[in-house]
Amino acid sequence: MFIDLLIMLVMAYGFGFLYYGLYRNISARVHGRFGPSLAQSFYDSIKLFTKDTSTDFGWMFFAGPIIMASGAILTVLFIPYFNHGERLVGLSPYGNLIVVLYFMVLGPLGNALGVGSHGNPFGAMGITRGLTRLLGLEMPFYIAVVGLMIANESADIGTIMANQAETYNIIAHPLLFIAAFISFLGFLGKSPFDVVGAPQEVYSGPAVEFGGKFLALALSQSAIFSFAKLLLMVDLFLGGADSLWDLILKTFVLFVASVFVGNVYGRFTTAQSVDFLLKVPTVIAIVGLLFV
Amino acid sequence: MDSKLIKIFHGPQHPGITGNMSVELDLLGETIKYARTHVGYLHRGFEKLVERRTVIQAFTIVCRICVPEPDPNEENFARAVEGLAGIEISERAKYIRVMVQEMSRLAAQMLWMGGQSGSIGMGTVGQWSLFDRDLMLDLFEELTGGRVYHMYTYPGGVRRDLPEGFLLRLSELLDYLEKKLPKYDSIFFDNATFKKRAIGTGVVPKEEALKNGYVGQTLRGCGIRRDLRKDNPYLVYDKLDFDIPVFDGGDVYSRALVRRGEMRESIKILRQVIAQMPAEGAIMQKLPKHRKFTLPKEDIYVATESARGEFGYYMAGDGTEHIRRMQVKGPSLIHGFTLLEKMLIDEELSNVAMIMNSLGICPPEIER
Amino acid sequence: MKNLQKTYEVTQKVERLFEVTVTQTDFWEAVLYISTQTEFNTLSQIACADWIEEEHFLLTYILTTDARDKNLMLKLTLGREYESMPSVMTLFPQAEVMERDLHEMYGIGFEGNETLYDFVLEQWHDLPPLRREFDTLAFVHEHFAFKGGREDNKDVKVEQKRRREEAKKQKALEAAKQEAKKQETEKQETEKPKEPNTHATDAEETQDKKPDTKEAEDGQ
Amino acid sequence: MQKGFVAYNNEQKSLEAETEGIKNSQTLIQKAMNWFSARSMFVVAYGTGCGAIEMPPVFTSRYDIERLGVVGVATPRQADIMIVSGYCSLKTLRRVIRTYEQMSEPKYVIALGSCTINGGMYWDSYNTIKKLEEYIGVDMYVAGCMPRPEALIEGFVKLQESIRNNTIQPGYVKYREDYAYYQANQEKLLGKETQPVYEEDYAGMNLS
Amino acid sequence: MFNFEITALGNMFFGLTVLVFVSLFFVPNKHRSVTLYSLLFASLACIFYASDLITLFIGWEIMGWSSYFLIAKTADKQTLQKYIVFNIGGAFTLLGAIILIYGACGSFVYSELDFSAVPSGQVTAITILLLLTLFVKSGIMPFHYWVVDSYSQSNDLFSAVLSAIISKTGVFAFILIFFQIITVQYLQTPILEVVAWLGVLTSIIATFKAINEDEAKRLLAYSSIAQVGYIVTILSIMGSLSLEAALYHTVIHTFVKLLLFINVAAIIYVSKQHRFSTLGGLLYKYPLNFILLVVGIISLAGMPPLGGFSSKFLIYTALLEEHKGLLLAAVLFSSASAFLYCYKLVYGIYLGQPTNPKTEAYPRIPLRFYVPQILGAVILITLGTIPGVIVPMFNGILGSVGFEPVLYRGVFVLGSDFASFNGGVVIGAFGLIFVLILLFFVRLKNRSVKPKDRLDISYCGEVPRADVNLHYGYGMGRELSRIGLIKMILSRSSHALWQRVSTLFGDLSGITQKLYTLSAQNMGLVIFAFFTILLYMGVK
Repeated sequence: MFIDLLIMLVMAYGFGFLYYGLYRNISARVHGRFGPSLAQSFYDSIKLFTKDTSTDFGWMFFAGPIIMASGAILTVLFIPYFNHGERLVGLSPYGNLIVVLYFMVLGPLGNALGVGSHGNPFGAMGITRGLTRLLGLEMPFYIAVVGLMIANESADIGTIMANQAETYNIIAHPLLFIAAFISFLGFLGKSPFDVVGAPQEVYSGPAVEFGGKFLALALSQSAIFSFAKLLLMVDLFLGGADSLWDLILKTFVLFVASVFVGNVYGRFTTAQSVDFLLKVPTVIAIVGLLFV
Repeated sequence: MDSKLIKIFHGPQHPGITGNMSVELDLLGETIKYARTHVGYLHRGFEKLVERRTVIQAFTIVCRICVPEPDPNEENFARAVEGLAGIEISERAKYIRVMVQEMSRLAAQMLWMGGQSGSIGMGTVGQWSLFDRDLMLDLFEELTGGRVYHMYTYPGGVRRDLPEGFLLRLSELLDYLEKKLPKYDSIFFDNATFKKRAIGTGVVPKEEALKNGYVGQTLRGCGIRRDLRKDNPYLVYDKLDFDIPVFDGGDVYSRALVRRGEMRESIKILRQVIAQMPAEGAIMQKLPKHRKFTLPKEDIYVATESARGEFGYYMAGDGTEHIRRMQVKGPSLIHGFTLLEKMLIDEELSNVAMIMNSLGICPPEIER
Repeated sequence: MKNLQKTYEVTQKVERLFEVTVTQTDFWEAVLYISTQTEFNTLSQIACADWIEEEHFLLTYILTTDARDKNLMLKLTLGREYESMPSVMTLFPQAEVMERDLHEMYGIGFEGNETLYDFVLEQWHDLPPLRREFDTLAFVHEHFAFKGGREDNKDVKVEQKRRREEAKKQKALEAAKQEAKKQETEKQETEKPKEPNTHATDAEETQDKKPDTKEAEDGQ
Repeated sequence: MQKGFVAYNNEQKSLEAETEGIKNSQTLIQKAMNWFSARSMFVVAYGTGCGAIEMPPVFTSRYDIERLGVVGVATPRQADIMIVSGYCSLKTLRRVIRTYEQMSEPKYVIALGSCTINGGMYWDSYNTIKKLEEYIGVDMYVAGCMPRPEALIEGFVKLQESIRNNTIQPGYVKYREDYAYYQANQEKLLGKETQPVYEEDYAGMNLS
Repeated sequence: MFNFEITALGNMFFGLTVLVFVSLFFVPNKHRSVTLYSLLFASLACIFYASDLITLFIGWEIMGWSSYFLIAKTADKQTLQKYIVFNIGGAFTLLGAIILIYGACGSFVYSELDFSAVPSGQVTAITILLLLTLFVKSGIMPFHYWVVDSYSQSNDLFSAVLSAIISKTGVFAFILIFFQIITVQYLQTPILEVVAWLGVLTSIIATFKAINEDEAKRLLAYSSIAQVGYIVTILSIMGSLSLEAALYHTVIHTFVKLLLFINVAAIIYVSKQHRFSTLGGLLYKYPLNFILLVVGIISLAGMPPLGGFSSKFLIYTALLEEHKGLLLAAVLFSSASAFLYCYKLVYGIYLGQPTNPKTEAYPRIPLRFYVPQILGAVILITLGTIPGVIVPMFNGILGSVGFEPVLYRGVFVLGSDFASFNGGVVIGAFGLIFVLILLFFVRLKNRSVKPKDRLDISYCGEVPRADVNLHYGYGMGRELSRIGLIKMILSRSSHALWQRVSTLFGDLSGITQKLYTLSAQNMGLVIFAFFTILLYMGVK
């Protein structure tokens, strides 16, 4: 059982950084330049881990990133990787979709305590922006997930994947997929909604005091977290993955779509992004809910 | 103390600031209740240094006043010295000077586009526009020997003649830019997020715009047709026909459209300059004893239209070879203080970087 | 333009640049009149030149029209002993910052402008820097130190002068020696006075031995 | 002391021998660590002087320094490298010192242009410092009155090389070891409290 | 007349009351009013164990009066006026409902009440009157006018009692009457639908009002209105799992509010400040208080490892089983925005920079404040790890009310076959991973350096001065009013509604005042008309 968990974790870490490296390369090619090597974000995290010193504002600041990382790792472990359910199922039999959705919020809230404790007003502003944006992001995503749960008569991800054997949910519930994809963009922090750590506006928000090892942990947890969200979207709407290659293909397709949207559009302000999220995708999700 | 406002700095070390200056903000939540601009981080005491230098020594230092766009400084300095000493420069030198001015305006607009789109998180536009600006800087390097600081416009004409086939390469670059500008429209000017963010933010009230002495895009952005090249023409601008793009709306979006129009106008002017440039004519009017060139005991005020507005020079000579006084007034002095501190009240914190970019505030002009 | 010429005598300096000189006493109602009655109603710049020989500041208010095509230079002279004058902030809001700049650079007081705090310099306890009596070179040598090991690259002119004198002295020495040898051969005296080697003329002196001569310093 | 070319040659040879000694005395892990920290560098977003106008072309598509793993970050805590681009006025020097002290070790400083070496074009200005190394530890000088983008990239490559070989003593170690010398210089110039301080000469509007 | 009966439902609510009162006994309290508290305790016991309507009404009245006197010690006149008007109104509607029930079924004792013969019009009248009472007591939206002021202005100890126990009497009465007495089949479903949506609207509006609050106790008052709103919504679903969810959430909410109110009381006791804009930066001065508050807000927000999540999880599964998608969407909306005011509570008091410089001068918190907090925290953590432990008790209540019990699969698992989760694995995995990363972090050779002083933060190159306010407590959540939908929600204020109602009552009393000052014979005429109506009612 523990070997399964370990493999899942290592795969999430590896794929997360690979995709982040790919993101930097693809957006570099869109900009018209050769981006860094694929493993660049891996080098960044190793360098940050092995720095000599990093400023520490007290035990709560020390615990903040750790809670954030454990939140991200828990999210990954509770999502089954494959839909045939024998290997790499992780802890999903003990939890269900609602538990996973709440784990996605546990990490940022834990980090909020750490960021609040060092007293930098930019950190507090970044956290408030994160929580306000979360308000807008959660509505469409949760309504879409509620629709799926009601349609499949169960909240267990395994059964939802099993029910998609012949038609994927993306075809069965297209409206729910659209709403979920828009807020999925926000969860990944892509451009229209990346208001949380906007360097030009809030001096890089929550990560303002993260030095050396804290920044390293923040980067690696965000890699794991983004892979977990990709995986969740694949499991819910693209019928889960049959084999490792199928997993890579599906997550990559979703990932590339979010990258291109991120590269073209600028950034909304917090109020505009939540306003948009509460209007367009939420209405689509509610209409989709009625058709379930 | 039970103050509900928190004080933050949009400070010198900040990715969202245009140059090395800082704006001190009092915030209620993320709404700005009080703003105060701090400058002085780039003060080198130009005017003190110029008083110790002769004309040719001051010439090398003058172009280093404003970094994104050095050419209006050189043009002002040259015309001020020529005005004081009563030197008349040849027709060909005037055309070359107009060409240099318009090329530097194009480069400055493209740099602005990078800054403006960067302030709202659009990475791609900044990369493309700075690439095109670099092509223009290559032409400058070929003409003057320096990428950004050209030290080319010298009192009495220009320092060197055009290299072989320079005008041909310039027109090729203009064709390339003409093909590229529609691409910028689709990714930046008509971009949905830019429109949603830019329309209605940072509005300049039209009635007090002229009275408070605003210049450049700020005026043309709120529907007042003012351009020094047309109103107070210098060099050969009266012989060239170009129009001035004006949009009323007074907000960040109309100022962006004004700049978009100006890029097309600059290309049109450069085309006419290439066509009408006289083939021969002395490009350099030799100054008498130029190393010890003495200025008469007089003062003069000259101004040119830079990419951000009217750039004014007051210069006074005192009969010796040293310049008695040279005072620089850039457009950002008024935009950065009276306009910015009033406009940021009740504005959102996330729009500060965008507004400062759209006003084109460049701190070295303010504190020299 | 016409009612301006009626009240004040206007000289045309350059095409589209006019000039009016006023005394300090009737400066305020001149500005008031020009900015309200005539077409020059916007202030573009306040320039100030320090004429230390004639013991006064020459203040120039550069006003411009709404059409931005003509400029008027309103000149007035002000004493150099930190005098103050009325602030035009009420007429032109943008003057507040320009006056703050002049106050810091020249020490001119402006009544009616409370925000005359430091504009560009931070914790500056010296003379206002743009006044002519403030010597920037002395300030630099007092506060900053240049990179060592460059003492020998004195000012080129000074160095050439010194070398020429050396050569002349050398020639004079040679001539004196020939002279002495000639006299010596003529008189065939026995003992010969030995000249002391007074001055090491080897160009390549090492730095620390060389005394810090005064003339090398202010040659800059 | 031999004169001329021979002296120069011997001195160079002894230097190289010395670095050779240091290079192969490092353990394998330390070598790997240095290799990683050379591969990825975070530059703090602070354009102190006129050289900052040459940073955008370097960081964007024409000269693209991201190929070498160099990325701009917002705060000094996250950064490894600070670029002091050109002259540095007294007011900026206070902020530069504070930013430098807030960066986490190992931190490096790249000083652009001749203004940071010996005063450059503003040698007689009352408000700019003449030698940057008196106030903070500097690792790499890039010459040029505003060095070209290629020169800036060359500076980065040379810095990466020296980090990888870990031969010369980095600036932050010098800064940490004889901090009294730097502190004395700073105090001589900037007065007792060298931290930037802004007085409120006016009644700041406080809507409480 | 006064006959009592021990029921499973009564036992549970009385157990909660005992726990709360015992733990609050230890808290130092300036207003030692033992008589009023014992009177209140007796009235609560009388309500929970009453077996007929009259004793229930008597207990209800005594509870109303005793809490009125307890609030009167510290509240101002206007709050007291609001409190007494609403509570008397609630009591009168209860009296009216009891009279109608007696008219319909001829008896007061619960067991003898049989509504099969009663015409549906009368049943709806009874239900509406009873719903009014329960809305007033639990603070559902239009009737919450008195709740926030009386919670925040009563002394700190009593506001904990108010929010933990007295708001639960509404829930108890709802279960007692609608589940036990008027069983499901006689109730009209549209009324329940309206009750459900009213409960959700209450929680949404109360949540956004809470985010805008600057006072800690008012924020907690709004948050308790929101949480009770959830309970009323889930109760109106009338299913077995939904009843269990409601009971679970009642237990969790009692202990969360006990923990939070006493925590804030400790801070107010020590620092004499109760606004976020004057508090802040007390983290390293009162670390134990901070950790307890964090446990409180994690369960208030319903985050996985702790108890709050179990009740939230049951609420969601109950709504999912009944296929009420839209209702669940609204509940999700309000619980998503609950994170903001939870973070504001912890940030405003403990995190951030201290606003007033003399935080060192604050004395130590007396140990007796920690007794109720530790009790609450222990219960929340145990309900987080072994959520299923109190399910058999709930099944007992379900049986007594006539519903079939919910699936019980051991102590660790909670939830129905639709969706269930294992609390032990969740908190175990979280703890294990946390410890593993902590070990990895400590083993790193990366030396952690302490900042020079409190102001050594990266502040764009500048130095914040000591007397500059850097505490974001007041400003947090101010930006929400820029969002269209939330601005519309926040602009609704019940103040205007109740002004109009009070003016209406004003002119009504004007008419009646004219009525009484009539001449003699008109007065006789009126009395005669009154008796005829009463006789007609009685006869029919």
